[in-house]
This record gives sequence, structure tokens and C-alpha cells, in this order.
Amino acid sequence: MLSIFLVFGAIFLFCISGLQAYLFSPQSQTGQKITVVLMMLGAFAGISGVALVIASPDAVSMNIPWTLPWSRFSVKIDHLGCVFLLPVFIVPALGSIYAIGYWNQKLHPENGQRLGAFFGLLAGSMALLVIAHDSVLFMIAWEVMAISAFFAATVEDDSLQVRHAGLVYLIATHIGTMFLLAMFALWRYTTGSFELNPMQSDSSAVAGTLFILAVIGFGFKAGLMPLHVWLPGAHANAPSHVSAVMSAVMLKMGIYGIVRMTSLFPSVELWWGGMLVIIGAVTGIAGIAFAIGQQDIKRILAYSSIENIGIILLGLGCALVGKYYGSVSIMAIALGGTLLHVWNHSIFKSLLFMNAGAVIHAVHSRDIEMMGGLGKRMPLTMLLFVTGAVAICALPPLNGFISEWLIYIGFFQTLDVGNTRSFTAIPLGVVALAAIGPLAIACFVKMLGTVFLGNERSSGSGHAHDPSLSMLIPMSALVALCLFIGLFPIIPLNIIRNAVFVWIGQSALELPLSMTISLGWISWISAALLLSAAGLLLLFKNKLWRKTDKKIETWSCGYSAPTRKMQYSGSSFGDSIVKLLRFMLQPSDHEPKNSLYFPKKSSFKTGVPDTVLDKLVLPVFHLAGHYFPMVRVFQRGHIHMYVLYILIIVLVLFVLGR
Amino acid sequence: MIEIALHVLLLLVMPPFLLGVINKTKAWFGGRKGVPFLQVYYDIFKLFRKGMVFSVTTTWIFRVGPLVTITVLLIAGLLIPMGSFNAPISFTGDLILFAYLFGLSRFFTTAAALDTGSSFEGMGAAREVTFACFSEPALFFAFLVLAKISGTLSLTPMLHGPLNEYSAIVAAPLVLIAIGVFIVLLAESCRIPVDDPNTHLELTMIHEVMVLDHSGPLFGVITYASSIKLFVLSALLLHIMLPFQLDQVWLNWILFVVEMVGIAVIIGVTESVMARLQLLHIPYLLISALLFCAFGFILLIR
Amino acid sequence: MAYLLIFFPILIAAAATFVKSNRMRPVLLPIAAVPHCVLTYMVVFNSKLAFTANWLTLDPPGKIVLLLVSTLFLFCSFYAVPYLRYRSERENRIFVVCLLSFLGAMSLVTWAHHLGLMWVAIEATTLVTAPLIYFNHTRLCIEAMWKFLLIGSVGIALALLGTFFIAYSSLHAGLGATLTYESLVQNAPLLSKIWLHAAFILLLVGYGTKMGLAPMHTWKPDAYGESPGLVGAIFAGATTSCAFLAFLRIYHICVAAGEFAYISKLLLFMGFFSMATAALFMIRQRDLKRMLAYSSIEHMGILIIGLGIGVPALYGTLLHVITNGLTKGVLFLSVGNIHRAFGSKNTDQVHGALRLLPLSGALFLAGFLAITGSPPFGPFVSEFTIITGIFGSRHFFSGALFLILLCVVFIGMGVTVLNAVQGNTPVEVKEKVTFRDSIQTGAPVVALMVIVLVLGIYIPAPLRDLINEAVKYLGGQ
Amino acid sequence: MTNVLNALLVIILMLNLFTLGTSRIQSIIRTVAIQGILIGLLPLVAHEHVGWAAILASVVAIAVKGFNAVHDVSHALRDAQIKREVEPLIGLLPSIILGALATVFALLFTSQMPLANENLSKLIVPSSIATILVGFILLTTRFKALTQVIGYLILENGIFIFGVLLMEAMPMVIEMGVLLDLFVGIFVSCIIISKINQSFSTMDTRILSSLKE
Repeated sequence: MLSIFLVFGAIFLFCISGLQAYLFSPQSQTGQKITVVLMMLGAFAGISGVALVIASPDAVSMNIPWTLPWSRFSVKIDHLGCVFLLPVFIVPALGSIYAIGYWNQKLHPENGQRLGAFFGLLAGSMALLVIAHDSVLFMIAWEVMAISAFFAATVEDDSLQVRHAGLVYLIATHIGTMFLLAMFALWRYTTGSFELNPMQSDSSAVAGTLFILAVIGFGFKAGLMPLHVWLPGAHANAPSHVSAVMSAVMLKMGIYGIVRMTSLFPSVELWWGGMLVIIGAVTGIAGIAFAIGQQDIKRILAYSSIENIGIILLGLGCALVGKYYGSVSIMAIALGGTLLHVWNHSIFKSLLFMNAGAVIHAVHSRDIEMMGGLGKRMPLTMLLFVTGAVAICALPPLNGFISEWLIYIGFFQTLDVGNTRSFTAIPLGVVALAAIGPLAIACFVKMLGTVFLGNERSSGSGHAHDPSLSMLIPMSALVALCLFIGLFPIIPLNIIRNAVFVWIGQSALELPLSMTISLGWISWISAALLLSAAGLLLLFKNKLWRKTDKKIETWSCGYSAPTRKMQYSGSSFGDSIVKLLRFMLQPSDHEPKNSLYFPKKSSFKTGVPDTVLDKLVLPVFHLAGHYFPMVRVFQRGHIHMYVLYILIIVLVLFVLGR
Repeated sequence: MIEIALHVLLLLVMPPFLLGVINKTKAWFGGRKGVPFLQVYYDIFKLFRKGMVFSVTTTWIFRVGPLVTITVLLIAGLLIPMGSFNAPISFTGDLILFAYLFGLSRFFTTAAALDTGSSFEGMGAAREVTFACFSEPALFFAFLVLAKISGTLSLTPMLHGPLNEYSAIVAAPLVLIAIGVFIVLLAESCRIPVDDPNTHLELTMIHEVMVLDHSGPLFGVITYASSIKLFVLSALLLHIMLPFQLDQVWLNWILFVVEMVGIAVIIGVTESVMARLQLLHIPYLLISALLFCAFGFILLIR
Repeated sequence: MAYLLIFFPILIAAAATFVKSNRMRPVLLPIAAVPHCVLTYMVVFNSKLAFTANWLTLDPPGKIVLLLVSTLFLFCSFYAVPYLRYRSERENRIFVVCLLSFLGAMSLVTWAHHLGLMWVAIEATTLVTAPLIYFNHTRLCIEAMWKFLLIGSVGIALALLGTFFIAYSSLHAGLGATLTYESLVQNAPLLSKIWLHAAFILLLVGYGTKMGLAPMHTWKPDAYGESPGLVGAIFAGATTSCAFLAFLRIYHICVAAGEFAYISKLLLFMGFFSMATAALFMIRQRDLKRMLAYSSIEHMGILIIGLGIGVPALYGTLLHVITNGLTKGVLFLSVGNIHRAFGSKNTDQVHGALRLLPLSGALFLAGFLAITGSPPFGPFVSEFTIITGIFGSRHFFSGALFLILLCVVFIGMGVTVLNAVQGNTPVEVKEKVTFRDSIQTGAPVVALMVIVLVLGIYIPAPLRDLINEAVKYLGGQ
Repeated sequence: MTNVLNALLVIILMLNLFTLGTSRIQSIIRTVAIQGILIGLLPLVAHEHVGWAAILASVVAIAVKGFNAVHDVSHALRDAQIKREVEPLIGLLPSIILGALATVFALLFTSQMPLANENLSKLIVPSSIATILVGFILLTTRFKALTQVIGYLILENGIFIFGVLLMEAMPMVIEMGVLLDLFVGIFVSCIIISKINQSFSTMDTRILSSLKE
């Protein structure tokens, strides 16, 4: 019970954290400071509450009557919820610290308070969403989350771009909500209550419908590939710490919904897992491919979030297949990897978004082609970025590798169970993951190289410098988490294990022993890797960093006068991959037309717009917006017609009544 | 214990020799006498004695890159079994670690290349990451086949799988993935027809062009590292191509060395008889490798 | 009690005709509204007072509507004082008088238990509201008033015919022609089916015209668009609810007559037709008030659908009467402020309301979210209950259609609202703006918004019991 | 009595057609006045025993329908200074035919509806429906605001005819209320007409179409 009150306290503190700033003048920073304190307190309370639950063997729940029709105010914190609660408590708190440097109230008197208020509301609603055990409460928290995210993301609504992105987001999220309403209505029709208790009766037809509705409804929020249209724009145009929270935590709420719903069905079909694996593969590969094509530093990160959601879905699909075959080890490993990846992604993605925010703060542009050579001006930022990049590329020795490793193992294990023909497709998830890996490396090497390495491409980055401490501290904390999970994977997995068994619906049994052994090996090897690399570094230290008086340019293969314009640009780096995937990415090249003898001044521009949004969704909406209003011919202001309508409808009703 | 010692010894000492063998083979085919077998060793030692030059553009990434690469490849070498012997380190799922260690090395190599700000190295890096997008899935297809055959997820027993049961059912898939992995090997260790290690036209190079700016010991490290890469991948290929062992344990070491040299010769021959592919056609070659492995898997699973 | 509730406002209205000062007269509105509201709460939550005469009885549905009408009118009256003071250039005698007698007429509707009397009351509301539309004295006002009066009267005339048909159906059943509600409900099974069906259709069209169901809605955008936001609030919040109550009585008779199967399909048809019409007309709608008018049409459609679904959705429907009414109040009052400030209600001129009028803009935005059924506001609860009712009664196709239409409405409305609220205020507006958010024009709207919010997360037990009572009364279990 | 009743109803139907047939607004008004008076007489002849209620009803009805309303309308007409309804939506002859068709339709329609007490005339229901439809025709095909008000009057007349069937159902108060509403309604609409006339200086409702989508 205490844990529930702690979590409620956290939710309350989060919700009011920003509102109190309205008591102070827009110019004073006192409110923002108090906000940070409240957020930290809330995070502390929440984490301690979660810790209590994790320590205890079973879930705690509270169920009191509520005067909304047919619904009860029923909350429940189980281990599965805890896994999703921890990021909700940690990331926003760090974000509020980050905001002091990034969105200083003094510098943004016009919208700082609004941002703070909705930022806190967003965090609080997400926490409530996770503990909600009643559909109506769930929907309320869900929608508060969606709407406060909208307001937090569109604080700069004076720019058309932001407004447009906000509108797309709002529409997308509302369509998703409609699917969820249908799902919960159907849920009540099937189970007879709004409570999210495991389904007793096994009516597979309805279960399938519920599952599809859930995947679509939550998929809009999580950003599954055809439904991701709102995601890049919203993430790119929001303030960076808001993007961090949206990408790191809010998307996970969609995942949470799917995980939670799938945990409620007594039995699953094979096609559920198959569908998720296919969607996951498409989402992952397409997402990262689109990321490679972008030039907007935050759009890159947004698309890479889509990719990670794809990975998570792959894991979940694998777990569902395991559930279908009743193989506990597959379920345990795959779902363990999935949940761990949820954590990992929320760690390194928020790190990277904050990092991008620091860069934008420094050069006042989101276009990476304007950057370059920042590594020498902001070395700390670059160090943090490299760590985040290695982590998100799932490379050892950092945390990303652990979760993907588990998902790989899960897929490999599906080789052995059930030799039915329908089954052969599932292990191909391994290949999907293997295809995502190098693409991710390409994407983040491109980002690293274009933003931090080489020479600066524009004068804008001339006076760039490392950000203030308030922005560095949260990032360093996240980096520490990356290292920790990467080096000691057993500890987080022990927390996650219980969540997995909540999902499986069986009493706690161990992860397969081989896993723990392997993880032990992995952490040893990772440590060895770090140590030996560091050792070599020390060995060569004085040779590598030897002071030289003469300045040596990069050797440009004999060309005498290289300029920084001649560097390999980010888009040309990505070009070879983009060209190969042209069928999917539909890049828009504006080739220069140069006359033969005396070429005039010409320009070349390339970009990868979002295929689904720009080639499908927007055209459809514009057509609708153009043709639907044509019904207005029936209302041209002639009162005779109006009276005639009355007569007609009377006759029509008489006919219908027959 | 003795096995481990031998393993490490071979891993550290033998790789440059393979390069020597390859060069010798190519020289013979060219009707030349060719550089001595140990030339690569001489080069590496010479480089280690030299000083280093650093462009003002570069940052620590440029310096760290090669060191990380060699560390990573040595660890990868510890994961791969040599011939019929077990690898020093072997646990369930180490194959994924093996593959991702290569990824790590790729990350830092390409990053170091971009660090110089030279467009040539940028091109090299771009090609490197692009081709990896095909070679890694191919590798994992191969792993799928091996895992299905051996029923384990650890490199050592997995690669010994063909050794134990080289039946007719698995023969066809094994041949297919052997071809696939061989192409991957050529691509990863930048050999003809994918890349030409000793041309001086920067535009045609992938790996060599990425390290244009490295000099002295660092360049030595890089050369050494690439030879280790070749060694490790050949050792992997070995199990698929020639899964033989003799009943005399110590003979197996000899056998392994011989087989490795054999593979080096094969590579040399391939390099001599083939011409370098046009850059735009390399993806098709790699896709074919991918398809070989995929067919292998489908053949096995059906 | 009934007489008090009905004639007290009319008395004040009579007094208002004698008040000379144009500035003091509006003060009479709260003077009438506050006691009326107090009395209402006394009546509603103390059932002993609910019976006055055979023709004047306050049954649970009537209580619900009376509650809504009186509450909404209270806040509107507080809003009206500063508003009319701001518009002091206009002579407001007729306005105030009509507004007050309007309150009386609406109270009569809620009390009337005789269909004829109820008809008279409804017609009376039509007649007294017509002058309210004319407040701005523009040509457009005249046009709107004319359309409102003519279409309204025709519809109401059909309703009268329908009422006669009901009477005739009972006459035909040999019960002697009666129009008293109780006897009709008691003897409903005996009524002549054919005449009852005809009566139902005529009354659906007739009172539907007052509610503003498509295609009888044509007067609505014009009237709402041209009248002050204050009037729009009362129109969309109270009048439509009264008309709905009137129709609810007919519905009750038909259900009691065991004709649910017959009326259900007609109701669903009308409901979805209204929702679809409203949705289509909201797309690319640039006039804020007209947009709200269509939103009101849409919600009347939702209510009718709720009736068409029957008992499973009745609770939600009756709750939706309240939530929709109050939210409409918020929307119209805030949009009235925006209209005053920008001197326009068209999104070609109106941008960045949040920057010019932080309070009204925010309220308008919140009201928009509320009316489109987003938690944690009242309409979400009612709409969600209706949706669960639809699915619960196995109308899966209707449920899907319902959700799709809600979505279209949201998109259409959202584009317009965000366009008006976000962005930068046009410069020419910014320099010549005279109207600012003030505590007088803001507080009533805020209060309404708070109620809407509270209803979204906590429905007071008395209210819930009242609604359950009404559901039981209307033949629920 | 029934014969008288039938005669009255037939005359009323004739008058309907005549209103459709003429274009001079003055004569339309007169016709409606006569119709109103005749309808006012109906309660007296409809039932055997003529109670004071019936008398009062008929008196008030005649007062409202026959005189007051007509007075209002013709007053408005005087302000407007228009003589005739020019170019209606459909010509006069077509509208007469339409009216005839409406009457036939009404007869067919009501032949399916079961009637209550047989001793009353069978013509009441059909003629009321027919009159209502004629009112609709006027409302939808005429453009002058005045004519539309007259159309509304005829509509009300039709409903009143039906009301005759239920004399005892309707308590006096309600009856009076209905008529009062009609009285006020006509009064208000005539005010609006004059306002229209002032500000648009015409009575053609086609120019009242600036409010539209």
C-alpha cells in the first residue's frame, strides 16, 4: 500500500511541478528551480515506491468505487508495470534539470511556463497510465498524456512548421485513440467489465479483433511503420528535452499497451507473433533507412526511434511465438530482451536527444550539413555522443548490445521448437536484426562524422562551446547508466525477470542457466575490451599526443588547396545506401542542369521526405478536404429549399417506416 | 591449457604470413618472383619504428580508432575455434558477439576515416558501411544454417557441427553457405574482386583509402589488424569448407596451418584470375553472397 | 413550485420593461437567475416538491434538463452583465426581456406533462428567441431571424400535427382523446399503431427542427452565427436540450407502446445523418460560430443515436445532455470574447487568440478538446458510455461508423480551432484591439469549464442517482 | 350536420387551389381570410352537441385566423407596396395542378389510416392533410416573404382542421395557447417582414441568401 501512495505522490508532484511556476513572474527563474526540485522529489518518491514493489514478490493494487459509469478507480502496480515506470520517473526528472540550461525561463518568458506545466503533466499522466488497471482510467491518462505532449511539443507555435507538425500529431494520436475506444468497448463487451484482468473465456475470434485493434491503436503512438507519420515532425520540432521524453518514454507507452494487452489473453495465435515480427522487421529496417537519408539532426534521431521500436516489436513477436509454442525459455529470453531494450532505448535515445539539443543550442541550426568540426569545440559533448552512438548501434561493450543479443538468442531458439512448415519464417527475424545493425552503424557514423568530425562547414559553428553543467549532468548520468547495464547486465535482468513472468503468467522461475553464464562472459569480455583499449591508449599516449609545433593539413592526395567545402557531406555519405534503397525511400534529387561549355551557377539539393506522409497521407487528406465540402451546394441560403428539405425528410421517414 | 597457448600464439603470429602467401601466389601467377613471405612482418616492424603525423583536423577518434580495432579483432580471434580444437572462450550466443565485434571495429575505422575531413576517406567509409549491410545478413544466414545443423548457439560446437555430421542433407546447404561466406571474406578483408589492396587510385579503394592519413605505428597496427581479420574469417570459413580432422591430436595443428595456407592460396588465385569489379556492381556480388546463404537456409529448413 | 419557477423570471421580465437605464437593466438577469437556480436545486434534490399539478410535474428527465437550463442560464446571466455593459451602445430592453421570458418558457417545458402544453411552451421559446438573434441589428441578423422563425414555425407546426395524431391514436383506441403524459404512457400499448407511427415521425421532424437535426438544421448555423455568443450559448446549451426533452417524452410513449424496434431504425438513421452532415460541413469551416453550430448538430445526432440504441446507452445519453450543454456554453462564450477582440469570427482574420486573449483562447481550446470527447472532460465520459452501449448491444457496424464520424469531426474542427488559437496575432488587430480578457467576462466561463472538467473525473452521487432514476423512469431496468 | 361539414371542407379545398391559382397577393390574403372564417366555423358543425368550449374556440379562431392575422399581413403589404407575386418558382397553372395532386395524395394517404368514430365526416383528415400540403407548396414555390407567411397560415389552418377531431381532447387552455402562439407568431413575422422591407427595400426572399456555406 505504501508503494502505491509513494507512486501517487510522485504523480502528484510531477503534475504540479510545472503549474506552480505560474505563481512567479514570467521573467523570474525561481519557478523553474522549484520545478526541478519537485521533479526530483517526485522521481525519488516514485522510484522508491517501485523499488518496494520490486522487492515484494507480488503486485500491489488498490480498487475503490468511482462514480464514472461502470468503472472503478482501480490501480495496480505489478512487476511489468515497474519496468515501464522506471523510465517514466527517471527521464523526465533529468529532462527538467536539462531544461534549466536548455529552455531557461529568463530567455523564454513567453512560453517557458507553459512548457514546464505540460512537461510535468506529461510525465505524471504517463505514470498514471502505467498503473491504471481500469480501461476508463487508462484512457483518461492516455489522452492527458497525448494532449499534454501536444502542448509541450508546440510551444513555439509561432512557426508554421511547428503548427503543421503539431496538427499532424494531434490527428494521428486521435485516430489511434478512436481505435483504443473501440478496443476497450469491445473488451467490456467480451469480458463484461472495464477491469484489465486476464481474459477468462477464450473466444479467439474476438481476441484476434482485440489484438489487431490494440496493435493499430497503440501502434499510432508507438510509431509502427505505416502509422509513424506524426513522429519525425513532432520530435524534430519539439524542444529537445520534450523530444527526449516523447521518444524515450511516450513511445514506450504504446509498447506498454501492446505488451499489457497481449499478457491478458489466455492463448495466442501463431499469426499474432508472425504479424508483429513482420511489422517489426519493416519498421526497423525502413526506419533506420529513412534516418540515413535525413539532414535534420533531430529527424535522424526520430527515425532511429522508429527503428528501435521495430527491434522491440521483433522481440515481442518472438515472445508471442514462444507463447504459442508454450516454450518458456523463448518467452523469457525474447521478452526479457524486449523489456531491456525498452530501458536501453529510453536511456540512450534521451541521451542522444539531449546531446542534439546541446548541439542545436550551440550552432542554432538543426541542419547537420551546416555543422562539422564541433568535436574540437565541444569535446565533452562529442564524448557523450560517441558513447550514445555506440550504445544505440548495439555494439559491445554497452547496453544496447545486451538487449539485442537476447532478442537474437530468442530468434535462434525458435529454430528448434515446432518443425511445422508455417514456422520456418520466424527465425528470419535474425536476419532482420542483422540487417538493422550495419544500417544503424552507417547512420550514426554519418551523424558523428558530419556533426563532430572534420572541419566546420559554416561559420555558425565558429563560437560553439560545451553546454552548461545543468545540461551535462543529466547526459553524464545517462551515459553512466549505459555503461552500467552494459557491464553488469545480470542486475537489470533480475528486475526484468519478474516482469517477464507476469507476462508469461507463471510463477517466477529462473532464466535459463546458460543465459546467465553467457551474460557473465559478455560482461567479462566487455570489461576486458574497455581495459585493453584503455591500456593500449596509455601505452601509446605520449606518442599519440605529442606536441608538434608545425600545423599539418590532412593529405588531400596531392591536391594543393583543399577547402572545408570539399569535405564529404553527410548526404553524400548516406547517398550510396539511399540510392540502393531508392524504391523505398523515394529520395528527391534536384539535379543541377549545367550547360556544356560555360556552366552557370547551379545548385544541387537532395533530401528524403517521409514517403508515407508526403506521398500518401497528405494527398489523401487534401483530396478529402477538396471534395467533401462540395456538399455545401445543398445549403445555398434559399429558404424554399430548406422548407422543402423538411417536407422531403417527412416523406423519407414515412417510406423508411414502412 | 597448451591448446589455449597455441591458439593465442597462432592468432598473434600467423596472420601476416597469410598476406605473404597471398602476395607470393599473385606474384607467381604474374610470373614474378615476388616479395618474400615475411615481407609483411618487415613492413609492420618498420612502421612501428617510425614517428607519426597528425592532421590538425583530427581528434582523439582518429588516434583511438586503430587501437580499438585491433583489440576487438584479437578478442574475436579468441572466440573462433581453430580446426578441431575448441576456442578459448566459448559460450551460448558468442556468435552474435563475434559478429558485433566486427561491427564495433567498423564503427571506429569509418569514424577515424571521417575524422580527417578528407573527401577520399569519406568515400571509403561510405562504401565500407554500405557493403557491410549485405555481408552481415549473409553471415547471419550462414550462422542460422550452422545453428540448425548443430543445434547449438555457440561458435565452437556450431563450427564443429559439420565435422560430426557431414550427411547428404546438410551437404548442399553447407556448400552454398561456404560460397557465400567466401565472398563475404573477400569483401571484409578487401580483396579483389571487391577491393584492390595495392592499387594507388584512391577512387577505386575501400579499405586502403580509409587509412590514407594514418602513419607510423598506427598504420602498422592497422595493417596487422587487417591481417588478423583475414585470419579470423579464414578460420571461420575453414570449418565450413574443409571440416576434416586427423586422429592424431598434434597433427591437427599442422593440418590447420596447412589448411589456412591453402585458403590463402585460394584467395591469391582468385585475386590473380579475376579482375576488380566495377564499384557499382559490388553490391550485386554481395547480394549474390546473401542469396547463396539464404538458399542454403531454405534448403535446410524445407 | 412550478408556477414560481415559471412565472418568477417572467415577472422580472415585466419589471425589466420598466427599467429605464440601459446600464442597470442587465443586472436584473442575475437577480432572476440566482433564485431560479436555488429553487431548481431545491426541487431537483427534494422529490416532494416535484409535483404541482397533473400537467405540471417534474419527472427525472425533466429534472436533468431543468438543472442544466438553470445552471447554464446562471453563468450566462453573470456573463451577460459585463457583456451588455461593453455593448452599451445597443438598446437592450427587448434583449433582456426576451432572455428572461425565455427562461420562464424553458422552465415550463421541463415541467409540462401535457403534450399540448409542452408544445405551446416550445413554440413560445421559438417566438421569444427570435428577437435575441436580432440584437446586432444587421441585415444578416434579419435574414437569420427570418430563417429561424419560418423554418422553426413550420417544424413546430408539424410537431403540433404530430401531437394531434397522438391524441387521435388514443381516441382511435377508444380511450377518449387525451394528451396527458401519464395516461398516454400507461395506455401506450393500446394506442393505434399506425397513428402512433405517423405521430412519431412528425414529432421527430418537428422537435428535431428545434433540436437542429439534419436536414432540418438549416436555420442553425445562420442563427448561431449572427447572434451574440451569449445567445448562442443558451441556444445550443438549453433550447436544444428542451427540444430533446420534448422528444424524449414522445420516445418514452413509443417505447412504452412496445414500438422500440420500429423507432430504433428511424432514430439511428436520423442520428447518423445528422452526424455525417455536421462532419462534412465542418471540414474547411472558417467561421467559428457556424462551426460550433455544426458541432451542436453533431451532438444532437449523438443524442438521437443514443436513444436509438436504447437502454444500454440511455445513461450516457442523459449524461451527454448535461455535458454537451455546459461545454457548448464554454465554447460560445469564449468564442464571443474572441469575436469581440478580433472584430471577426472568421479564421481568415482570427489567428493567435492564445496570444491576444490568453484566457479566452485557452478556454476555447479546452472547450474544443472537451466537446470532441477527449478525457478528462465530461463529454468523454458520456460519449464513451454511449460507445460502450453501442458495442454492448452488438451494433458493431454502427459503433465503427460512430467512431469514424467522431474522428472526421475532430479533424475538421481541430484544423479550424488550432488555426484560430495558435500562431501570431495579425498586427492590424493587435493595434486596434479594445476588448481584453477581464475577470467579469472570464470568471463565468472558467466556472463552467471547471464543472465540465469535474464531470469528467467525478460525477457527484446525487447526479448519478438522478440519471439512474431517469433511466429507470424511461423503461430501463 | 355532416353535409354542412363536408360542404365547408370542400369549399376550403377549393380555396386552397384558388390561393395557388392567383398571383395578386391582395386576393390571396382575402382568400385566406375567408378560409380562416370557414375553419373557425368547423367546431360548431363538427359535433352534435355544441358546448361553450366549441363556441369559444370558434370565436377565437375566427378572430385570429379570419381577421387579426389577415389584418397584420395586409398591413405589412401596405407598407411594402407590392401588388402581385411575380415569377414564382413554378407557374400558376403547374402549382394548381400540384395542389390538386396533393389533394389526391392526401385522400389516398388517409384512406389507409384507420379512422376513429365513423359518424364524423371522412373528409376532415384528408382535407387537413391537403391543406397542409398546399401550405407547403406556397412556402416552397413563392418568393415573396408575405406569401410565405400566408403559406404558413394555411399550414396552420390545415392542422386546425385536424384539431377539430379532438375538440374534447384539447383543454380550453391549450386550445387558446395554440391560437395565441399563432397570433404572436404572425405578429412577429409581420414585424420581421417590415424590417426586411425597410433594410432590403424588397420582399423577395431570394436576396436573403447571403448566409450560406
